Amino acid sequence: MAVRVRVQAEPFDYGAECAGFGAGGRGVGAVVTFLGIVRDDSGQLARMEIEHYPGMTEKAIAAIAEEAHVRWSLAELLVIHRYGPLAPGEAIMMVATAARHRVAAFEAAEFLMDYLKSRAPFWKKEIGADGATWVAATEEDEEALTRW
Amino acid sequence: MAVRVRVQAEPFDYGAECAGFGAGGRGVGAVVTFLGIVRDDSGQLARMEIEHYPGMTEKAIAAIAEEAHVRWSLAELLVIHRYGPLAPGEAIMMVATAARHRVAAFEAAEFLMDYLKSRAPFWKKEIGADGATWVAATEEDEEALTRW
Amino acid sequence: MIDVLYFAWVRERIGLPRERVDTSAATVADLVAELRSREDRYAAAFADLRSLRVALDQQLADFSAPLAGVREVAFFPPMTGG
Amino acid sequence: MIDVLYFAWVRERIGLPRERVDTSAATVADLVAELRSREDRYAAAFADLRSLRVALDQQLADFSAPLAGVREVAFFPPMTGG
Repeated sequence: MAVRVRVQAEPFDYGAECAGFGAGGRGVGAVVTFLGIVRDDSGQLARMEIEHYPGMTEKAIAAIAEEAHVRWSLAELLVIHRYGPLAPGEAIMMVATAARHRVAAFEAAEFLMDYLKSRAPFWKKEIGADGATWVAATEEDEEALTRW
Repeated sequence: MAVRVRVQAEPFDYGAECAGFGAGGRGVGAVVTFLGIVRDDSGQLARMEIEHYPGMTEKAIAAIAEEAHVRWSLAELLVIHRYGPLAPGEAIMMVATAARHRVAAFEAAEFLMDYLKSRAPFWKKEIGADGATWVAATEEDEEALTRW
Repeated sequence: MIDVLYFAWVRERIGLPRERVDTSAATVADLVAELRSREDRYAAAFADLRSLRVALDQQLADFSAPLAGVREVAFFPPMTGG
Repeated sequence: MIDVLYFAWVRERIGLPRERVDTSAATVADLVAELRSREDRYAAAFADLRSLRVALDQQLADFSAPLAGVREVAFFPPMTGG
């Protein structure tokens, strides 16, 4: 119950996942939730396709989640990440953390995001009017890990 | 619409506020939401009472929100803060930010929290079995502001 | 005449949330000195200025700030929002 | 025999998602050298190892890692989750 990880093609309901998250524990003072959305910078994006590595994906996310759970003494932790075709404006993924204090809840959520970005086996392809392009990893994403 | 601030005695629905937050803008890639909950560390807390300064509260939060809105180019920003009596486990307040990238959404939410903590005129009183105590501000809360 | 407001334990020590004060104090510090000399409960509330904050017309200010033109002064402990 | 998996543009360049490879390569780097020498599409996919990552039995690894006991090797570009 405390740590939940879901890798799925189906949409998820961010509002419903946020409702009641972290509730029930009297020691929970802070909940942080993050939602990643398909952005269309050019106005030309038809869709995004997310490829992943079934089997490794679940293991990699579970390991990252377990590290955050222990390191920030989280009361509850949720990661949902989708794969397959996604339209602009659709939800790609979310994380949620519940902790005693706000600093722990924020740090754990940012840690999860930084690691999911560069260490979970997902690859994004943007399909637009001019064809398809694989989204490149950035040096900033790799550098973000040095913070932890 | 882009910046909304609510100061109220009534409960709010975190899940409902999160649902659809940041939607509609094609340039929004990241939403961060924070929920503050009445924590009962001792197991003795009967209730928390939040006093505020009507008039100044709204002005102070609006100024903090406007600074975050401009500094992180937020597409949408919401602050809700309650006052009056609250039971353990009840929601005290929330912030939500929508931005192009995750770093901006996280930083803006943390900035809002740090400033609301020390610069918005709220005072918390804990009523327990042994009587009532005003929650003291901490040096860490003041130091958190130096980050910005 | 100036409106003076008290919040949290300042309000509890003084025993009222607001009052109108007839004063010619030039600064917040002068006003505090006047209030302190009134009664023990004021002296107790204003014993340690480092544990107090002040707002002038709903804006945070320093104790050295002038009162000219100010209609509302509020005294309270450090804030604990969020 | 070892299962070799390809993802994202590595999969597209090589033209298949997975294959079984009969190899006695001692390390990942040795296996890459074997694959490169097969055909142009492999040479193209493995042209620049700095732009590739490798996982052994679903754990990230280095190109110098030994293959002894490994059942599944995966090659892919740097990940872009989140």
